[in-house]
Amino acid sequence: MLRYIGRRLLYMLLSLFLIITATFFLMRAAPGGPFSGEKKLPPEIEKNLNEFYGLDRPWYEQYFDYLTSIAQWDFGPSFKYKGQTVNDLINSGFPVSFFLGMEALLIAVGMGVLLGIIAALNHNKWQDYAAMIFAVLGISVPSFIMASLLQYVLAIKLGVFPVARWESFMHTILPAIALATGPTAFIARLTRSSMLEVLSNDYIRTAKAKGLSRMQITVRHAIRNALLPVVSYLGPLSAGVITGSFVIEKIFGIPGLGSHFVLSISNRDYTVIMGVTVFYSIILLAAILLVDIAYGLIDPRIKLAGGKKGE
Amino acid sequence: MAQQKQKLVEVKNLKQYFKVGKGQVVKAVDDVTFDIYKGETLGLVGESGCGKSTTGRTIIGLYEATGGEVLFNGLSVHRKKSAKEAKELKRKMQMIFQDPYASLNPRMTVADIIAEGIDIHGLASSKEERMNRVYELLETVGLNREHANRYPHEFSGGQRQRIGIARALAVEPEFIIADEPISALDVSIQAQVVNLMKKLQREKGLTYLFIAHDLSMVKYISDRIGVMYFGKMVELADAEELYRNPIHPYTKSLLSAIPHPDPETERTRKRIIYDPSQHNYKEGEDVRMREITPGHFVYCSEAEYEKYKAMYS
Amino acid sequence: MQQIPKEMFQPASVDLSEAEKISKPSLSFWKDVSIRFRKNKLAMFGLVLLFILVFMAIFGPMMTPHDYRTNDLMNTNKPPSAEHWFGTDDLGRDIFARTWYGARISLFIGVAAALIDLFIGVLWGGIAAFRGGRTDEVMMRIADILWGVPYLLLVILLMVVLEQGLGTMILAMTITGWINMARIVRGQVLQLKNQEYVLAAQTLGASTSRIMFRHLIPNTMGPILVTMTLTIPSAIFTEAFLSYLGLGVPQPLASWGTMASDGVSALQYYPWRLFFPATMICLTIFAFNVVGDGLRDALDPRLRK
Amino acid sequence: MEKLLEVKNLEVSFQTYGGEVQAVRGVSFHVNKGETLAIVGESGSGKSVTSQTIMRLIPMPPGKIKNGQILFNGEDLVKKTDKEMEQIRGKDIGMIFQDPMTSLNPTMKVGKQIMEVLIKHQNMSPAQAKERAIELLKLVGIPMPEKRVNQYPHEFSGGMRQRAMIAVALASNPKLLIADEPTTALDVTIQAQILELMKDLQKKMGTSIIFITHDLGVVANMADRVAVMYAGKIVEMGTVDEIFYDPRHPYTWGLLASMPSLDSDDKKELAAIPGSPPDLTNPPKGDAFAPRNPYAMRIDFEQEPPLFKISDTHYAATWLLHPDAPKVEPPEAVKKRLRKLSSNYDKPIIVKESE
Amino acid sequence: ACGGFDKKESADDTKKGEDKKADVPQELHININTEPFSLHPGLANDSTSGTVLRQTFEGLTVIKDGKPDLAAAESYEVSDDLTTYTFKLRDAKWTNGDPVTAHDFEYAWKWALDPKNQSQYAYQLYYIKNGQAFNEGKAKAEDVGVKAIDDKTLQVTLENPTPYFLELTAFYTYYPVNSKIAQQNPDWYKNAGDQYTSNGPFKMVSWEHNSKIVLEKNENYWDANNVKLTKIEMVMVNDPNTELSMFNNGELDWAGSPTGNLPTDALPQLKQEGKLHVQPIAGTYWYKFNTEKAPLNNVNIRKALTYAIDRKAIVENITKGEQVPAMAAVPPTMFPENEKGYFKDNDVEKAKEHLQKGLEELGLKDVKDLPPITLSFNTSEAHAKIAQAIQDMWKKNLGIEVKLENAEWNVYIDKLHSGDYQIGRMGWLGDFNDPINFLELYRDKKGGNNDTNWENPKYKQLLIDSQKEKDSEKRLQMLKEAEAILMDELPIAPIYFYTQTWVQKDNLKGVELSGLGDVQFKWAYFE
Ligand SMILES: Nc1ncnc2c1ncn2[C@@H]1O[C@H](COP(=O)(O)OP(=O)(O)OP(=O)(O)O)[C@@H](O)[C@H]1O
Ligand SMILES: Nc1ncnc2c1ncn2[C@@H]1O[C@H](COP(=O)(O)OP(=O)(O)OP(=O)(O)O)[C@@H](O)[C@H]1O
Ligand SMILES: [Mg+2]
Ligand SMILES: [Mg+2]
Repeated sequence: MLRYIGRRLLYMLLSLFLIITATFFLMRAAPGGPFSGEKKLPPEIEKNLNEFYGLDRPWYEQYFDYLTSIAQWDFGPSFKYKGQTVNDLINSGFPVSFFLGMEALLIAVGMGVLLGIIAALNHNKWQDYAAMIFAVLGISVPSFIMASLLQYVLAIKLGVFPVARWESFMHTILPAIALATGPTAFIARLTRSSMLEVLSNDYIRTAKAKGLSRMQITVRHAIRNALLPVVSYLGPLSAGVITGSFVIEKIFGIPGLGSHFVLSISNRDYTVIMGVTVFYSIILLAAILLVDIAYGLIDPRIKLAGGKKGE
Repeated sequence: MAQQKQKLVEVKNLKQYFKVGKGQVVKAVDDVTFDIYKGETLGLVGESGCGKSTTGRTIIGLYEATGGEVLFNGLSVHRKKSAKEAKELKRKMQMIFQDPYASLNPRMTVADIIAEGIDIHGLASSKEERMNRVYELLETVGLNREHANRYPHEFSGGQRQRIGIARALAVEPEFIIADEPISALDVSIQAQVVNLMKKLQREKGLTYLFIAHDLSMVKYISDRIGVMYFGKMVELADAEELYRNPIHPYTKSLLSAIPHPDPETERTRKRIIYDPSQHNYKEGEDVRMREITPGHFVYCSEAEYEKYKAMYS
Repeated sequence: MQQIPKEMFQPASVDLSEAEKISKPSLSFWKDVSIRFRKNKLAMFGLVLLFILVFMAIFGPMMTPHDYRTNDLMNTNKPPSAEHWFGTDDLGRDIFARTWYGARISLFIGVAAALIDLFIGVLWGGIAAFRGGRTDEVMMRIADILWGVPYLLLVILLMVVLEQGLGTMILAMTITGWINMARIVRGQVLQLKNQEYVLAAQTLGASTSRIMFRHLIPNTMGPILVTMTLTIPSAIFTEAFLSYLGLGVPQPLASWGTMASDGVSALQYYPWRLFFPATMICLTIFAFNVVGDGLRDALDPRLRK
Repeated sequence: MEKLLEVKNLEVSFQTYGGEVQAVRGVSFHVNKGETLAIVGESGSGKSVTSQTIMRLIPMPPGKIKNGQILFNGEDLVKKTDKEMEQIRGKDIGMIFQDPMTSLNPTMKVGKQIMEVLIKHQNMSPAQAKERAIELLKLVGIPMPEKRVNQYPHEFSGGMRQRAMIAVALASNPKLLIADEPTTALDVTIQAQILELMKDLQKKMGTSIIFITHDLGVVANMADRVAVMYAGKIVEMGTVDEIFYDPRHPYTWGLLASMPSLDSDDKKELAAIPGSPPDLTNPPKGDAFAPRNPYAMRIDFEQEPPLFKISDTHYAATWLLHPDAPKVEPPEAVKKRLRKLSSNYDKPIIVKESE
Repeated sequence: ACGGFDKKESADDTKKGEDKKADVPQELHININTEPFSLHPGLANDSTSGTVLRQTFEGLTVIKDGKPDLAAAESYEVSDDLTTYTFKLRDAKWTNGDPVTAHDFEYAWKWALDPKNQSQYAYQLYYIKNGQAFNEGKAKAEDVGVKAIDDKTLQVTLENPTPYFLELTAFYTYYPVNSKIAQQNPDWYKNAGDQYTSNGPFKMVSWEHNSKIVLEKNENYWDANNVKLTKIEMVMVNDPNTELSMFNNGELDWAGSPTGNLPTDALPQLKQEGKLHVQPIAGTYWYKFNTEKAPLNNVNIRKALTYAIDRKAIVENITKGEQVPAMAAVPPTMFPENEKGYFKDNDVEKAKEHLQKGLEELGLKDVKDLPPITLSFNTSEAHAKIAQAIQDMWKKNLGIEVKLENAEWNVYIDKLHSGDYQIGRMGWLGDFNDPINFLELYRDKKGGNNDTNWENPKYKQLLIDSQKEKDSEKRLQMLKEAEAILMDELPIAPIYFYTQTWVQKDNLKGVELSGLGDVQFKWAYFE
């Protein structure tokens, strides 16, 4: 186990390195630069800026410099937000995104799994159809529409929640729901479908023969086996969700990390692009590792080592 | 008689260990050596969990052997081969699985399951021929033609097992490892299947490794029988010989436990209970298979060998 | 006691072939599936709905004298009326015409992207999981890397390298679109690959692809179909996103995704601009979902009603 | 003797798109307190369905109890709600399933699966339950049970899984134990051990057992009475001696004749019953066994045989027992066993068909 | 780490007690859209930063009623050659009590020009003698034409006569910096706190990055008596709908320009309700023609395209912010007569004539034979709408089928600057209140912001001469003449002149909006 994790961590480093490299070159290949604005800068100023930020040096020097500083968890200064370092941006944005993301994840997993189970247990009854309709709506209405709808109905028309901003717990509810809707719906669908699969297994019959109630059977025997696809989906999802969502942050004016993913790229704010990418990738890779470990925990037949069959 | 025969399968010092976490290892098959001759049936019996299935699966190459080797027609099963050779080997060796439920793909029709080998090895030239083969095989194993378009879950356990047998037979193998192929069948069908297997053996010169619990059936079908205990082969002899003169105490215990289909004898039958500690093997003692009488091998120490030798020959 | 004629007790010759006579017509797999599918009312409803949507995508634009692109700046943002059944947008264009014109693009994109994702994702995830070991490691890490590199950057680069258009857009969608599918399939296959029927196929000498396509993938159908039903709406909206960035279909071509994104900002003022495309998307997804479910059930011989 | 369970005219069928599978077609039998009833029969003859119906475990839909009563301690289980059944399942009636590979939850430790029953029905604390689970595993002959409780089913061999299943069923000392081929996956020594265990339990607790098996040796060892099933019906039923020493139904003859004998070195072909079982979606007219019956008479293809009573305890459903039927010789292997049993009536009596 | 939000202030605080007329809370809540790029006057290069800095800092002058007014400077003198300005500073203090001196100005300007510092707007100071040379590393700091004669006297020498220099000194790059603090602590500007000293009417008390900035009245400000607002809270919400909703909910006192945006779709309703405020600003939205790409190299084709646009329909039905149809390049805020322009809006007849002529010149028979034309714009709802409308107009009016192509901003600008386009959308917002700012864009073919590849020697000469002209009347005349050339050759098709639209609390008064779209809250108050 420990050795496995150790090996996976090595792979993670390798993946991270490749991501960094790919991003570095993609970023440099993209047209424009951090200083191109609506009004073109005089070339001499551009030259000064390039010199200041070291952009005039050969790419390999910049690349290796960059690798070294990333290794020290120093992403350098933002090119756009003068006076702020990328670490500052991440440090101030991440806690917000993390909080919101976790809230959304809790909603998504809790509600999604619950709905899926209810639907599966009442296969082809009204509960199933209701959950299904919810799921369809949730899947087909993307978060930006959901966010606007929630904001319009619950905040503007009914005034139950604040319209926007990040001030108190009440402020977090609408964005969390908007963020969670899609995943909730999808998790509900996944859970339902794999629950149906699991419920047709013989060991469910065994559990019934033990005299367990429906609840007990569901909780102890069915859910765990049905959760595998949900867990697969959860890995990348959680990485995406806890590092923030651009649209949700934009609509609700939330000072999270998500906006940097998009803005840094439109701004060609090189260091920020690299910083958030590295940060996101680490979280993503860690989440995927956790998922793989969770596979083994959920289904002991799946060997962590992923070794040869039958070994 | 067996000695003159050609060796089809040679199992040499086969070892199959499983890691079961926390550094623990299950020695499912521990240094087992035996040969299977062309055209014979070798029965394999033993306590459940003693490694019979594992032996079978390792021989056919489903598992990577931990140690030792398996030769089929002199060709190593586990070593690397060309794709064609490997495929051919696959066709010549087949397996009937212990578990009739898990071994059939729930989403394939019976026809497709049975025809899988035919398709893989291109044994039918037309759709029609394929289906005819399937029908033939279905009938061979005592099923109806109209079962061809049904799904496994619609069958009872015994019916499923026959589907598994038909699947194995479909590729016309030379060697079949039958892992408890009949334990889920009712007696009348068992007889059909066993008759069938014997008939196939007669007609096609098939060789079987027959793993089972039902000793009367094993005795009936096998030429030789190997008895396994805890990953080791403890006795190997001609079927008759084994039943008449069991030497190893475990074999004796095993034979004494066979229930007879006769209520009266059953009421009086006494079981011999095997206690592994009775051997009192010393640390480092050379315990291995030794030939007591011609063709009758027993797993024993030097001292036991002398004792057995004195008693039985 | 009932009287039975004596001759009835004559031994009857037993004809064994009699025992094997076919008692019901044998059905081919697809017939079988179609029977089961047709019995599922909801799924049939979904199918009909899909047909209507496709029909309207083809003929809808012809039902109105208005076309999808002609502006009428004097009649912008008009609510639904006899003249404009779904109202007009902020350039005075007929939303009805645009909706059905957009259906062509959105349905095409949704289905195409879903199919491509399905194809790549299932193969990728399936092979990785089935082969296991190093192959799995390498394949999944490649997926991780693609997932880790900022998507927007990839898109921007594509935009520089390639021409604007459908092909480019589908390419942009599939670069990372399949990864979700691959992950889900992989998880399932990991669970399935040690089933005895897989071992049985192996002993028969079945090739990896055979095991994948005949044994593993059919048994992963549930999650695959569910994932696909997610892929379709996400493709529809990714199209909007990509079009917005300049990779997709050029204006003034309509698509549901762009119409809906456009309509969101007018939600408080001209709700019909959001309502119609969004409803169509929902209907489509609903139809695909129930059809997908029906298909899954129909394909699963164990789930019979 | 007190009847613990009485099944009356049970009919169960499954709705499939291919038609209705009439898996159980009017089965009646009873089990007395403390006795063992063995059910043998063709595979697919409805043994498992019958036993699962007693526990109300057949999937509904597609399954359906079309008719009949299942009286357990005088109460009809068919009429009970699911909630009420929960109190009976696992507690009053324990069940061992046929298929150990899939009947255990692959993601739950074996120990836990046993403990569950104990916690539910015996109100044990988890610690107590664990201790008892270890005991039970030891009881069913699993070595090193302390270690095995913490393993998952896939780490067990087939036989060990089956034993774990048995441990689950025995956990709460049920009044009735339904064992659906509990020892098929076991080797004979373990089988013997388990059988002894079951008998022991029976002696101590007065448990009744319904024992489904193919192994006539096991039947001889375990059963007090035997029911022989074919195509969803009980074709012969009697005490163990009656079935082994005085079988009347040609199917029973076939069964007894098809076994190889341990004592002889005879390697000639086994006397298998030819043909295959009927398709239960469309059960044949008359006697379902007729097409495979070498003794079949014309009436067998026309009319279902009534049930004949040969002794107080011995019933068989075959036209061969009809006074008008010709005398036939059973197969050689059966003839060897035949004995005159004193309890037999002079002549078989027809009992009501619905019985 | 899980408490991502701050509980310091709850939204309820913003609710105002309307009934107590006597002491209306003088707290202003506005939205500034985004995080300012920098709150260092020398580093700031975006309008958000400008908005904040304009409240916290003060330059030598300030724009009031559209004219430069003395601010930090008490008085000034200009030399006869119009190149030397001598400012006398008034007694003013930094927020920490330090006096504001001429050295602070000198320090700040030189700092911004110093090539070692990453100032993007250093070119705003190129009017100063040797400013550009210093910035390019060709001159020393001492050579730069700004000098503190004493604590209160600042002498500035210019490169050329610059008629609008006083306007420039109100711009934030010309703001002073507390040299004492800045020299001690180079990071002084990164966060709010003791180190962040400013000299304007307000001081920054908190800066939550990406979230909000809070300003409070600066008691040390020389004109503090005239500052009524006690607090300005600036939130960063970058969504027009949200912004307006927050305004409607009472969470903001101002929504829309110049600090934020109003959703276009809301404008008609707001207008109807009489809530909408509109004011023209110095900016023009235009389409650039790449005059080297066929068929746009033909002036008649350009004319046809330009004349065939119904600008009135666009501003009324698409942009809806009472923008003014532009038939000229320089906004009416600078040339009031440009409201009418050089040609007729939507002159389809004339357009057709020119099209015909153009086709003949190109040797084509029919519009269909025209080489394909692509209209490019950067990704945005608004640009897309206008482009689609114009595409439709050209099709309807001229039968010319134009392809639309949009691209991400940087990709687009790259294409535009490299001439890889045919027609491209662009807009220009004045940097300072002078027509030259608009006209000099097209002076040189290779000028950084020309993009059209158009050059005209007469035009160029007029602009060069105008720079030396001391008589401002004459100078304007020359510029007008130049514009006429531009509007005859039409390397650009002007579409409309920008306006700014906003809604505000009715009782908010005294907000100073300049014609450049700058806002000054110094004099603002709630009634
Ligand atoms: N995949 C596996 N991982 C770990 N241990 C295993 C695995 N497969 C088998 N074993 C262990 O190996 C031993 C031998 O198992 P095997 O299945 O070969 O027994 P068997 O003789 O076939 O028993 P049975 O007659 O009950 O089928 C058992 O102790 C079992 O627990
Ligand atoms: N869920 C089901 N759907 C359709 N048919 C079923 C179902 N379950 C059982 N059957 C049918 O009912 C009949 C009786 O099956 P059952 O499992 O009781 O046989 P069995 O006597 O237990 O056989 P075996 O000894 O092989 O286990 C079989 O023909 C089977 O095909
Ligand atoms: Mg086995
Ligand atoms: Mg059964």
